Amino acid sequence: MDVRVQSSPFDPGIELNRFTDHLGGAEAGAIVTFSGVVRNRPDGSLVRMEIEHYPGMTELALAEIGQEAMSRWSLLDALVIHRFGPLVPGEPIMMVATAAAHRSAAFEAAEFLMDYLKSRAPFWKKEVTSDTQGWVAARSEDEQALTRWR
Amino acid sequence: MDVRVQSSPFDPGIELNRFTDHLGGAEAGAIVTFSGVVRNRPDGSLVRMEIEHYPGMTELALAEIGQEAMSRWSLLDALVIHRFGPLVPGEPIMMVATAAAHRSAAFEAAEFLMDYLKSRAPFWKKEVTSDTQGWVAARSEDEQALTRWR
Amino acid sequence: MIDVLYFAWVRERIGLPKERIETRAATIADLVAELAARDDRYAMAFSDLTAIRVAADQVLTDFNASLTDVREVAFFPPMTGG
Amino acid sequence: MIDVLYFAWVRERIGLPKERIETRAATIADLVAELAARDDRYAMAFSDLTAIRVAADQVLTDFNASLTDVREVAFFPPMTGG
Repeated sequence: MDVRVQSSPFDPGIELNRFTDHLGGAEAGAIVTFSGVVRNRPDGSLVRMEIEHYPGMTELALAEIGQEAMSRWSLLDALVIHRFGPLVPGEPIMMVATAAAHRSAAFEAAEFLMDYLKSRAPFWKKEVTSDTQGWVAARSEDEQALTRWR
Repeated sequence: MDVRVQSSPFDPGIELNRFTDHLGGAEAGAIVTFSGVVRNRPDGSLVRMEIEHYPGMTELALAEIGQEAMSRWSLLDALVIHRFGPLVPGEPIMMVATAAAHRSAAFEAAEFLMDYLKSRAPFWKKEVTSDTQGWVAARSEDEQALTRWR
Repeated sequence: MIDVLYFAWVRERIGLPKERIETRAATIADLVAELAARDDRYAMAFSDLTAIRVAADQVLTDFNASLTDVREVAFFPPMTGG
Repeated sequence: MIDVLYFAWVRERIGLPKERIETRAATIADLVAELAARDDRYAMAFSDLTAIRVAADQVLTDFNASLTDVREVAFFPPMTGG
Protein backbone atom coordinates (compact mmCIF):
# COMPACT_ATOMS: atom_id res chain seq x y z
CA MET A 1 0.00 0.00 0.00
CA ASP A 2 1.23 3.45 -0.88
CA VAL A 3 -0.08 6.74 0.57
CA ARG A 4 1.25 10.08 -0.67
CA VAL A 5 0.34 13.59 0.47
CA GLN A 6 2.12 16.11 -1.69
CA SER A 7 2.00 19.63 -3.09
CA SER A 8 3.64 18.62 -6.38
CA PRO A 9 1.59 17.48 -9.40
CA PHE A 10 1.24 13.82 -10.35
CA ASP A 11 0.28 12.03 -13.57
CA PRO A 12 -2.75 9.70 -13.13
CA GLY A 13 -1.89 7.66 -16.24
CA ILE A 14 1.69 7.06 -15.17
CA GLU A 15 0.49 6.19 -11.66
CA LEU A 16 -2.08 3.69 -13.01
CA ASN A 17 0.55 1.94 -15.13
CA ARG A 18 3.09 1.89 -12.30
CA PHE A 19 0.46 0.48 -9.92
CA THR A 20 -0.51 -2.23 -12.43
CA ASP A 21 3.10 -3.19 -13.28
CA HIS A 22 3.93 -3.43 -9.59
CA LEU A 23 1.27 -6.13 -9.09
CA GLY A 24 3.18 -8.51 -11.32
CA GLY A 25 -0.07 -9.88 -12.75
CA ALA A 26 -0.07 -13.08 -10.71
CA GLU A 27 -3.37 -12.77 -8.88
CA ALA A 28 -4.80 -9.40 -9.83
CA GLY A 29 -7.53 -9.37 -12.43
CA ALA A 30 -9.29 -6.13 -11.53
CA ILE A 31 -7.93 -2.61 -11.09
CA VAL A 32 -10.16 0.35 -10.27
CA THR A 33 -9.05 3.97 -10.15
CA PHE A 34 -10.77 7.14 -9.13
CA SER A 35 -9.21 10.44 -10.05
CA GLY A 36 -10.56 13.81 -9.06
CA VAL A 37 -9.83 16.94 -11.03
CA VAL A 38 -10.47 20.56 -10.03
CA ARG A 39 -13.86 21.50 -11.45
CA ASN A 40 -14.41 25.03 -12.61
CA ARG A 41 -17.44 26.95 -11.39
CA PRO A 42 -20.46 26.96 -13.73
CA ASP A 43 -19.56 30.51 -14.87
CA GLY A 44 -15.92 29.56 -15.48
CA SER A 45 -14.71 32.07 -12.88
CA LEU A 46 -12.49 29.82 -10.78
CA VAL A 47 -8.91 31.12 -10.72
CA ARG A 48 -7.60 28.45 -8.37
CA MET A 49 -8.49 25.97 -5.66
CA GLU A 50 -6.43 26.05 -2.47
CA ILE A 51 -6.23 22.87 -0.46
CA GLU A 52 -5.25 23.11 3.19
CA HIS A 53 -4.48 20.02 5.24
CA TYR A 54 -3.30 18.99 8.71
CA PRO A 55 0.24 17.63 8.29
CA GLY A 56 0.71 14.52 10.39
CA MET A 57 -2.95 13.78 10.95
CA THR A 58 -3.54 13.57 7.18
CA GLU A 59 -0.98 10.80 6.76
CA LEU A 60 -2.30 8.99 9.86
CA ALA A 61 -5.90 9.15 8.67
CA LEU A 62 -5.10 8.03 5.11
CA ALA A 63 -2.92 5.14 6.29
CA GLU A 64 -5.68 3.95 8.63
CA ILE A 65 -8.37 4.19 5.91
CA GLY A 66 -6.05 2.41 3.48
CA GLN A 67 -5.27 -0.43 5.90
CA GLU A 68 -8.95 -0.88 6.63
CA ALA A 69 -9.67 -1.22 2.89
CA MET A 70 -6.75 -3.62 2.36
CA SER A 71 -7.96 -6.05 5.01
CA ARG A 72 -11.70 -5.68 4.51
CA TRP A 73 -11.56 -6.54 0.79
CA SER A 74 -8.36 -8.64 0.76
CA LEU A 75 -6.85 -6.22 -1.72
CA LEU A 76 -3.62 -7.07 -3.50
CA ASP A 77 -2.61 -3.41 -3.36
CA ALA A 78 -3.98 0.08 -2.86
CA LEU A 79 -2.77 3.58 -3.68
CA VAL A 80 -3.85 6.98 -2.34
CA ILE A 81 -2.40 10.25 -3.62
CA HIS A 82 -3.76 13.61 -2.43
CA ARG A 83 -2.36 17.03 -3.23
CA PHE A 84 -2.41 20.20 -1.13
CA GLY A 85 -1.64 23.82 -1.95
CA PRO A 86 -2.89 25.84 -4.96
CA LEU A 87 -4.37 24.03 -7.98
CA VAL A 88 -5.89 25.34 -11.22
CA PRO A 89 -9.08 24.06 -12.93
CA GLY A 90 -8.55 20.76 -14.75
CA GLU A 91 -5.58 19.71 -12.58
CA PRO A 92 -5.72 16.32 -10.82
CA ILE A 93 -6.36 16.81 -7.08
CA MET A 94 -6.22 13.21 -5.94
CA MET A 95 -6.36 9.60 -6.98
CA VAL A 96 -7.06 6.22 -5.47
CA ALA A 97 -6.37 2.84 -7.03
CA THR A 98 -7.30 -0.63 -5.84
CA ALA A 99 -6.35 -4.09 -7.13
CA ALA A 100 -8.18 -7.32 -6.38
CA ALA A 101 -8.83 -10.74 -7.89
CA HIS A 102 -12.40 -9.76 -8.83
CA ARG A 103 -14.09 -6.52 -9.82
CA SER A 104 -16.63 -6.22 -7.01
CA ALA A 105 -13.90 -6.04 -4.34
CA ALA A 106 -11.88 -3.51 -6.35
CA PHE A 107 -14.94 -1.29 -6.93
CA GLU A 108 -16.22 -1.43 -3.36
CA ALA A 109 -12.81 -0.74 -1.84
CA ALA A 110 -12.27 2.27 -4.11
CA GLU A 111 -15.69 3.68 -3.16
CA PHE A 112 -14.96 3.07 0.51
CA LEU A 113 -11.61 4.87 0.22
CA MET A 114 -13.28 7.83 -1.49
CA ASP A 115 -16.13 8.06 1.00
CA TYR A 116 -13.77 8.08 3.99
CA LEU A 117 -11.25 10.35 2.35
CA LYS A 118 -13.99 12.91 1.58
CA SER A 119 -15.22 13.24 5.15
CA ARG A 120 -12.55 11.83 7.47
CA ALA A 121 -9.20 12.96 6.10
CA PRO A 122 -8.29 16.50 7.21
CA PHE A 123 -8.39 18.42 3.93
CA TRP A 124 -10.25 21.67 3.27
CA LYS A 125 -10.88 23.29 -0.10
CA LYS A 126 -11.07 27.00 -0.77
CA GLU A 127 -12.29 28.39 -4.08
CA VAL A 128 -10.64 31.57 -5.30
CA THR A 129 -12.04 33.73 -8.12
CA SER A 130 -10.70 37.11 -9.27
CA ASP A 131 -12.77 38.89 -6.63
CA THR A 132 -14.03 36.32 -4.10
CA GLN A 133 -12.78 33.45 -2.02
CA GLY A 134 -14.71 30.96 0.04
CA TRP A 135 -14.39 27.63 1.77
CA VAL A 136 -16.22 24.75 0.12
CA ALA A 137 -18.96 23.51 2.47
CA ALA A 138 -19.16 19.81 3.36
CA ARG A 139 -22.07 18.07 1.63
CA SER A 140 -24.54 16.12 3.74
CA GLU A 141 -24.54 13.39 1.03
CA ASP A 142 -20.85 12.85 1.74
CA GLU A 143 -21.44 12.31 5.45
CA GLN A 144 -24.44 10.13 4.61
CA ALA A 145 -22.33 7.98 2.28
CA LEU A 146 -20.34 6.64 5.25
CA THR A 147 -23.35 4.83 6.71
CA ARG A 148 -23.02 2.28 3.89
CA TRP A 149 -19.82 0.92 5.44
CA ARG A 150 -20.87 0.47 9.06
CA MET B 1 -18.43 8.17 -26.10
CA ASP B 2 -15.78 5.93 -27.56
CA VAL B 3 -16.09 2.14 -28.04
CA ARG B 4 -13.16 0.12 -29.37
CA VAL B 5 -12.96 -3.62 -30.09
CA GLN B 6 -9.44 -4.50 -31.15
CA SER B 7 -6.84 -7.25 -31.26
CA SER B 8 -3.95 -4.84 -30.73
CA PRO B 9 -2.66 -3.95 -27.24
CA PHE B 10 -3.56 -0.66 -25.55
CA ASP B 11 -1.97 1.32 -22.72
CA PRO B 12 -4.42 1.97 -19.83
CA GLY B 13 -2.39 4.90 -18.47
CA ILE B 14 -2.22 6.67 -21.82
CA GLU B 15 -5.95 6.00 -22.33
CA LEU B 16 -6.81 7.43 -18.89
CA ASN B 17 -4.84 10.62 -19.58
CA ARG B 18 -6.28 11.01 -23.08
CA PHE B 19 -9.80 10.50 -21.71
CA THR B 20 -9.21 13.11 -18.96
CA ASP B 21 -7.60 15.68 -21.28
CA HIS B 22 -10.46 15.31 -23.74
CA LEU B 23 -12.98 16.39 -21.07
CA GLY B 24 -11.44 19.85 -20.94
CA GLY B 25 -12.01 20.00 -17.18
CA ALA B 26 -15.03 22.28 -17.36
CA GLU B 27 -17.64 20.16 -15.60
CA ALA B 28 -15.96 16.86 -14.82
CA GLY B 29 -14.81 16.33 -11.27
CA ALA B 30 -14.79 12.55 -11.10
CA ILE B 31 -13.19 9.96 -13.35
CA VAL B 32 -13.43 6.23 -12.66
CA THR B 33 -11.60 3.53 -14.57
CA PHE B 34 -11.74 -0.23 -14.46
CA SER B 35 -9.01 -2.20 -16.15
CA GLY B 36 -8.91 -5.97 -16.38
CA VAL B 37 -5.68 -7.86 -16.82
CA VAL B 38 -5.22 -11.53 -17.71
CA ARG B 39 -4.87 -13.41 -14.43
CA ASN B 40 -2.62 -16.41 -14.30
CA ARG B 41 -3.94 -19.67 -12.87
CA PRO B 42 -3.07 -20.35 -9.22
CA ASP B 43 -0.31 -22.76 -10.30
CA GLY B 44 1.12 -20.27 -12.79
CA SER B 45 0.46 -22.61 -15.71
CA LEU B 46 -1.43 -20.25 -18.04
CA VAL B 47 0.37 -19.87 -21.36
CA ARG B 48 -2.21 -17.61 -22.93
CA MET B 49 -5.84 -16.53 -22.92
CA GLU B 50 -7.71 -16.57 -26.20
CA ILE B 51 -10.64 -14.22 -26.56
CA GLU B 52 -13.23 -14.95 -29.23
CA HIS B 53 -15.95 -12.48 -30.11
CA TYR B 54 -18.84 -11.96 -32.53
CA PRO B 55 -17.79 -9.17 -34.92
CA GLY B 56 -20.67 -6.83 -35.56
CA MET B 57 -22.77 -7.86 -32.58
CA THR B 58 -19.93 -6.95 -30.18
CA GLU B 59 -19.82 -3.36 -31.39
CA LEU B 60 -23.64 -3.14 -31.35
CA ALA B 61 -23.89 -4.49 -27.80
CA LEU B 62 -21.12 -2.25 -26.43
CA ALA B 63 -22.54 0.86 -28.08
CA GLU B 64 -25.98 0.12 -26.63
CA ILE B 65 -24.60 -0.50 -23.12
CA GLY B 66 -22.50 2.65 -23.39
CA GLN B 67 -25.42 4.83 -24.52
CA GLU B 68 -27.56 3.47 -21.70
CA ALA B 69 -24.85 4.42 -19.17
CA MET B 70 -24.35 7.88 -20.71
CA SER B 71 -28.03 8.79 -20.40
CA ARG B 72 -28.83 7.02 -17.14
CA TRP B 73 -26.05 8.80 -15.19
CA SER B 74 -25.73 11.97 -17.30
CA LEU B 75 -22.10 11.14 -17.95
CA LEU B 76 -19.82 13.69 -19.55
CA ASP B 77 -18.03 10.91 -21.38
CA ALA B 78 -17.45 7.15 -21.39
CA LEU B 79 -14.86 4.84 -22.89
CA VAL B 80 -14.93 1.09 -23.52
CA ILE B 81 -11.96 -0.83 -24.95
CA HIS B 82 -12.04 -4.62 -25.27
CA ARG B 83 -9.41 -6.80 -26.90
CA PHE B 84 -9.84 -10.11 -28.70
CA GLY B 85 -7.35 -12.72 -29.86
CA PRO B 86 -4.46 -14.25 -27.87
CA LEU B 87 -3.25 -12.51 -24.68
CA VAL B 88 -0.56 -13.44 -22.17
CA PRO B 89 -0.85 -13.25 -18.33
CA GLY B 90 -0.51 -9.71 -17.03
CA GLU B 91 -1.69 -8.08 -20.28
CA PRO B 92 -4.62 -5.64 -20.18
CA ILE B 93 -7.77 -7.29 -21.62
CA MET B 94 -10.16 -4.41 -21.39
CA MET B 95 -10.88 -1.05 -19.82
CA VAL B 96 -13.82 1.18 -19.11
CA ALA B 97 -13.69 4.84 -18.06
CA THR B 98 -16.49 7.15 -16.97
CA ALA B 99 -16.53 10.88 -16.24
CA ALA B 100 -19.17 12.74 -14.24
CA ALA B 101 -19.60 15.81 -12.10
CA HIS B 102 -19.71 13.70 -8.92
CA ARG B 103 -18.13 10.45 -7.87
CA SER B 104 -21.26 8.36 -7.21
CA ALA B 105 -22.41 8.67 -10.85
CA ALA B 106 -18.94 7.84 -12.19
CA PHE B 107 -18.64 4.78 -9.93
CA GLU B 108 -22.12 3.44 -10.60
CA ALA B 109 -21.86 3.89 -14.35
CA ALA B 110 -18.50 2.08 -14.45
CA GLU B 111 -19.95 -0.83 -12.44
CA PHE B 112 -22.99 -0.94 -14.72
CA LEU B 113 -20.77 -1.02 -17.82
CA MET B 114 -18.71 -3.85 -16.35
CA ASP B 115 -21.73 -5.88 -15.26
CA TYR B 116 -23.32 -5.68 -18.70
CA LEU B 117 -20.10 -6.16 -20.57
CA LYS B 118 -19.38 -9.35 -18.56
CA SER B 119 -22.66 -11.08 -19.39
CA ARG B 120 -24.21 -9.32 -22.39
CA ALA B 121 -21.35 -8.54 -24.77
CA PRO B 122 -20.45 -11.53 -26.99
CA PHE B 123 -16.95 -12.39 -25.77
CA TRP B 124 -15.72 -15.84 -24.74
CA LYS B 125 -12.48 -16.64 -22.95
CA LYS B 126 -10.43 -19.78 -23.42
CA GLU B 127 -7.52 -20.66 -21.14
CA VAL B 128 -4.56 -22.41 -22.72
CA THR B 129 -1.82 -24.14 -20.71
CA SER B 130 1.05 -26.23 -22.13
CA ASP B 131 -1.16 -29.34 -22.18
CA THR B 132 -4.79 -28.27 -21.70
CA GLN B 133 -7.28 -25.80 -23.05
CA GLY B 134 -10.74 -24.96 -21.81
CA TRP B 135 -13.46 -22.37 -22.09
CA VAL B 136 -13.96 -20.20 -19.00
CA ALA B 137 -17.43 -20.88 -17.55
CA ALA B 138 -19.80 -17.99 -16.89
CA ARG B 139 -20.16 -17.25 -13.17
CA SER B 140 -23.64 -17.15 -11.68
CA GLU B 141 -22.53 -14.09 -9.63
CA ASP B 142 -22.02 -12.23 -12.91
CA GLU B 143 -25.55 -12.98 -14.10
CA GLN B 144 -26.84 -12.12 -10.63
CA ALA B 145 -25.05 -8.76 -10.71
CA LEU B 146 -27.37 -7.53 -13.48
CA THR B 147 -30.42 -7.60 -11.21
CA ARG B 148 -29.04 -4.51 -9.47
CA TRP B 149 -29.73 -2.37 -12.54
CA ARG B 150 -33.32 -3.34 -13.33
CA MET C 1 -31.56 -18.72 -46.88
CA ILE C 2 -30.23 -17.89 -43.46
CA ASP C 3 -26.71 -17.50 -42.05
CA VAL C 4 -26.09 -19.59 -38.94
CA LEU C 5 -23.06 -18.74 -36.78
CA TYR C 6 -21.46 -20.72 -33.96
CA PHE C 7 -19.05 -19.43 -31.33
CA ALA C 8 -16.74 -20.84 -28.63
CA TRP C 9 -17.44 -24.49 -27.71
CA VAL C 10 -20.60 -24.59 -29.85
CA ARG C 11 -18.37 -23.81 -32.84
CA GLU C 12 -15.84 -26.42 -31.76
CA ARG C 13 -18.44 -29.18 -31.29
CA ILE C 14 -20.14 -28.53 -34.61
CA GLY C 15 -16.80 -28.08 -36.33
CA LEU C 16 -17.45 -24.91 -38.28
CA PRO C 17 -17.92 -21.20 -37.53
CA LYS C 18 -20.65 -20.40 -40.03
CA GLU C 19 -22.91 -21.95 -42.63
CA ARG C 20 -25.67 -20.78 -44.94
CA ILE C 21 -28.73 -22.97 -44.83
CA GLU C 22 -32.06 -23.35 -46.53
CA THR C 23 -34.80 -23.80 -43.93
CA ARG C 24 -38.53 -23.50 -43.48
CA ALA C 25 -38.25 -23.39 -39.70
CA ALA C 26 -40.72 -20.89 -38.24
CA THR C 27 -38.92 -20.35 -34.94
CA ILE C 28 -35.40 -20.70 -33.59
CA ALA C 29 -36.51 -23.81 -31.67
CA ASP C 30 -37.64 -25.36 -34.97
CA LEU C 31 -34.27 -24.51 -36.52
CA VAL C 32 -32.47 -26.15 -33.58
CA ALA C 33 -34.58 -29.33 -33.97
CA GLU C 34 -33.74 -29.40 -37.68
CA LEU C 35 -30.00 -28.99 -37.02
CA ALA C 36 -29.92 -31.50 -34.15
CA ALA C 37 -31.48 -34.13 -36.44
CA ARG C 38 -28.60 -33.78 -38.93
CA ASP C 39 -25.88 -35.76 -37.14
CA ASP C 40 -24.17 -36.47 -33.80
CA ARG C 41 -22.06 -33.31 -33.79
CA TYR C 42 -25.14 -31.10 -33.98
CA ALA C 43 -27.10 -33.34 -31.62
CA MET C 44 -24.32 -33.07 -29.01
CA ALA C 45 -23.88 -29.33 -29.44
CA PHE C 46 -27.62 -28.76 -28.88
CA SER C 47 -28.14 -31.47 -26.24
CA ASP C 48 -28.54 -28.96 -23.38
CA LEU C 49 -30.22 -25.77 -24.52
CA THR C 50 -30.00 -24.19 -21.06
CA ALA C 51 -26.24 -23.90 -21.75
CA ILE C 52 -26.76 -22.06 -25.04
CA ARG C 53 -27.62 -18.47 -25.82
CA VAL C 54 -29.00 -17.28 -29.14
CA ALA C 55 -28.97 -14.04 -31.12
CA ALA C 56 -31.15 -13.14 -34.11
CA ASP C 57 -29.64 -10.49 -36.39
CA GLN C 58 -27.05 -9.74 -33.69
CA VAL C 59 -29.54 -9.12 -30.89
CA LEU C 60 -29.98 -11.54 -27.96
CA THR C 61 -33.29 -13.37 -28.09
CA ASP C 62 -34.83 -16.68 -26.96
CA PHE C 63 -35.60 -20.01 -28.61
CA ASN C 64 -39.26 -19.16 -29.09
CA ALA C 65 -38.45 -16.19 -31.33
CA SER C 66 -39.79 -16.18 -34.87
CA LEU C 67 -37.41 -16.51 -37.84
CA THR C 68 -39.55 -14.35 -40.12
CA ASP C 69 -37.26 -11.79 -41.85
CA VAL C 70 -34.26 -12.95 -39.82
CA ARG C 71 -31.08 -13.17 -41.90
CA GLU C 72 -28.56 -14.26 -39.27
CA VAL C 73 -28.85 -16.54 -36.23
CA ALA C 74 -25.97 -17.21 -33.83
CA PHE C 75 -25.58 -19.89 -31.15
CA PHE C 76 -23.02 -19.62 -28.35
CA PRO C 77 -22.40 -20.32 -24.65
CA PRO C 78 -23.11 -17.68 -21.97
CA MET C 79 -20.74 -14.76 -22.52
CA THR C 80 -17.59 -14.30 -20.46
CA GLY C 81 -16.28 -10.87 -21.38
CA GLY C 82 -14.60 -8.29 -19.18
CA MET D 1 1.12 23.10 28.12
CA ILE D 2 -0.87 22.10 25.10
CA ASP D 3 -0.59 22.89 21.39
CA VAL D 4 -3.81 24.17 19.90
CA LEU D 5 -4.15 24.18 16.08
CA TYR D 6 -6.74 25.85 13.87
CA PHE D 7 -7.52 25.08 10.22
CA ALA D 8 -9.51 26.60 7.35
CA TRP D 9 -12.08 29.22 8.42
CA VAL D 10 -11.49 28.51 12.12
CA ARG D 11 -7.85 29.54 11.56
CA GLU D 12 -8.94 32.61 9.61
CA ARG D 13 -11.45 33.77 12.24
CA ILE D 14 -9.04 33.34 15.11
CA GLY D 15 -6.20 34.80 13.07
CA LEU D 16 -3.49 32.26 13.77
CA PRO D 17 -2.71 28.66 12.84
CA LYS D 18 -1.29 27.46 16.13
CA GLU D 19 -0.61 28.49 19.68
CA ARG D 20 0.81 26.91 22.81
CA ILE D 21 -1.34 27.50 25.87
CA GLU D 22 -1.31 26.82 29.57
CA THR D 23 -4.64 25.38 30.67
CA ARG D 24 -6.26 23.42 33.46
CA ALA D 25 -9.25 22.48 31.32
CA ALA D 26 -10.30 18.87 32.00
CA THR D 27 -12.14 18.35 28.71
CA ILE D 28 -12.12 19.81 25.23
CA ALA D 29 -15.44 21.54 26.00
CA ASP D 30 -13.76 23.25 28.99
CA LEU D 31 -10.90 24.33 26.73
CA VAL D 32 -13.36 25.78 24.20
CA ALA D 33 -15.14 27.74 26.98
CA GLU D 34 -11.79 29.12 28.14
CA LEU D 35 -10.80 30.17 24.61
CA ALA D 36 -14.23 31.65 23.76
CA ALA D 37 -13.98 33.84 26.86
CA ARG D 38 -10.74 35.43 25.64
CA ASP D 39 -12.07 37.82 23.01
CA ASP D 40 -14.52 38.31 20.13
CA ARG D 41 -12.43 36.47 17.56
CA TYR D 42 -12.46 33.28 19.61
CA ALA D 43 -16.08 33.79 20.67
CA MET D 44 -17.11 34.09 17.04
CA ALA D 45 -15.03 31.13 15.88
CA PHE D 46 -16.61 28.92 18.53
CA SER D 47 -20.13 30.37 18.38
CA ASP D 48 -21.59 27.29 16.64
CA LEU D 49 -19.90 24.09 17.78
CA THR D 50 -22.03 21.94 15.46
CA ALA D 51 -19.97 23.45 12.61
CA ILE D 52 -16.66 22.48 14.21
CA ARG D 53 -14.81 19.18 14.37
CA VAL D 54 -12.06 18.44 16.86
CA ALA D 55 -9.03 16.14 16.98
CA ALA D 56 -6.95 15.20 20.04
CA ASP D 57 -3.40 14.12 19.22
CA GLN D 58 -4.38 13.88 15.54
CA VAL D 59 -7.36 11.57 16.06
CA LEU D 60 -10.96 12.75 15.60
CA THR D 61 -12.84 12.96 18.88
CA ASP D 62 -15.72 14.89 20.45
CA PHE D 63 -16.05 17.87 22.76
CA ASN D 64 -16.63 15.69 25.82
CA ALA D 65 -13.22 14.03 25.47
CA SER D 66 -10.76 14.35 28.35
CA LEU D 67 -7.58 16.41 27.93
CA THR D 68 -5.54 14.20 30.26
CA ASP D 69 -2.20 13.39 28.58
CA VAL D 70 -3.28 15.16 25.38
CA ARG D 71 -0.48 17.25 23.84
CA GLU D 72 -2.20 18.59 20.73
CA VAL D 73 -5.78 19.67 20.05
CA ALA D 74 -7.02 20.86 16.66
CA PHE D 75 -10.24 22.66 15.69
CA PHE D 76 -11.53 22.79 12.11
CA PRO D 77 -14.66 22.72 9.93
CA PRO D 78 -16.04 19.43 8.50
CA MET D 79 -13.48 18.04 6.08
CA THR D 80 -13.84 18.47 2.31
CA GLY D 81 -11.15 16.26 0.81
CA GLY D 82 -11.28 14.17 -2.34
